[in-house]
Amino acid sequence: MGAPVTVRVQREDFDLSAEVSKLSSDRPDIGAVVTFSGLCRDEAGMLAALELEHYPGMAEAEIERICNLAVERFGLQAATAIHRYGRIIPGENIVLVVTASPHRQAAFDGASFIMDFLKTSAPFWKKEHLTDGTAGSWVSAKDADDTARDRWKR
Amino acid sequence: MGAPVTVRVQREDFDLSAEVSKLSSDRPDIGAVVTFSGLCRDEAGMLAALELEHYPGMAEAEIERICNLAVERFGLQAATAIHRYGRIIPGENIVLVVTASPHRQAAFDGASFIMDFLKTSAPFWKKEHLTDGTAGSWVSAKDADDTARDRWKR
Amino acid sequence: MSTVNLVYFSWVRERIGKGEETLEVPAAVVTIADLLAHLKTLGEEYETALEHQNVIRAAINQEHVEHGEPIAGAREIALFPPMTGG
Amino acid sequence: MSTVNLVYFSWVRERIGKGEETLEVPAAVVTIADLLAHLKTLGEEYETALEHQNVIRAAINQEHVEHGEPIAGAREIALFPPMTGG
Repeated sequence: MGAPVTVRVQREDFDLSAEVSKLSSDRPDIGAVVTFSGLCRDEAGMLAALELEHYPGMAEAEIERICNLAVERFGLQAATAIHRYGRIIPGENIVLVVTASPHRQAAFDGASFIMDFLKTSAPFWKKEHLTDGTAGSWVSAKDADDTARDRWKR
Repeated sequence: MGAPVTVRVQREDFDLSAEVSKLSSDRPDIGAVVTFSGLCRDEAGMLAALELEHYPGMAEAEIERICNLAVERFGLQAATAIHRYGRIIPGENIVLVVTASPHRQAAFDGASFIMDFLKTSAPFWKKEHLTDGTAGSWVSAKDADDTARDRWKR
Repeated sequence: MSTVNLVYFSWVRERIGKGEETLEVPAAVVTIADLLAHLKTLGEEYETALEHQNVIRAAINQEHVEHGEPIAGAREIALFPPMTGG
Repeated sequence: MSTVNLVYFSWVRERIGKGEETLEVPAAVVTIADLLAHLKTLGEEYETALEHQNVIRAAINQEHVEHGEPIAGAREIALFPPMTGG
């Protein structure tokens, strides 16, 4: 049996402690748990909200594929990834990644790997709504995200 | 004013969500929060408990120094580190590190840096109590931890 | 002619003006690249949406594919801009 | 002679058999290395505790120092094994 991988794509928020507990309780072989929470920034007060569009079905499948790659590559004991969609306001959570392993480096690398691939491969798109009332525009993909992903090539 | 650094050395457990909330609420400029939780492993059922000894005063000062180094080096918006002492049983938390930054890489690097230096510089010592009733022995420092720390040299 | 089920996301969806459609395409349309070229003949909205053809990403049956990928047998073909989640 | 306040941790504490003490040391004891050499003359428990002198870590006034550090003016000197927290 492989390590347990949990993936959810949902409109509602998530609870960090609850997700960590689900993944690590009754697992006294786990020594390290890393979480990454991605939050909506207010861009110095200019951003009213992000609208997150996703490709239902493929979003879940793609994140699960990425988590399984991370589990195998870093020997993770468990991995959870939750991505929200819909309207998200500054300060709110967008994405959560949780990884568990016996030692810290694998947990750090696993979470970082999942985020780098999720950014560039999971079918989500962000549209900005600005505080001046305009619809703003679709967020552009960043070269820096491709670079971050490519450092995992081997 | 520098970024807020919170350090606590305590006997009692901590709550992950509460610590993340304290650090990130009302801070809509934060885009990424990374947490690291170090847990007591049961060593395949051989370990009954760890006893954590520390150097009061120096432990807090040393962790605070490390957190401030990380804040400055990675441009963190906030950092929290909590280390427990006393008797800790398998599955329980030992240490928590939380870092916040506008972008994910700094938050990952900051948390990893703090853990690598905390392991090798913060005055804590672990003694093992085994399930067969023997007191076990003091955990030896690992070369791998020195190596992990030294990769941050520049 | 063959039938393809298309789905669009983000500004590709907005510019084409719909989220999905089923189209008949000529037998000469073999790959994703052929499909993009064909769609651009269908009207200004497609031309605008697919203008910078090399930035358009494609998925067949919910898996990422390159533009050279054959579309034969695809249940669902998705076209969208580079992703910006996370 | 001068007075030093010493604190011990982990197996250094266990082997010496106490967590802290105040000692008078000869004026010739200038550095941490001198102090360690002097302590080893005080009895078998010190000899055992400090046998592998190069693995012993020291702190003066709660800050890490090397063995060459002078101890003059130290309010508190701590001796302990390599740390294993986290």
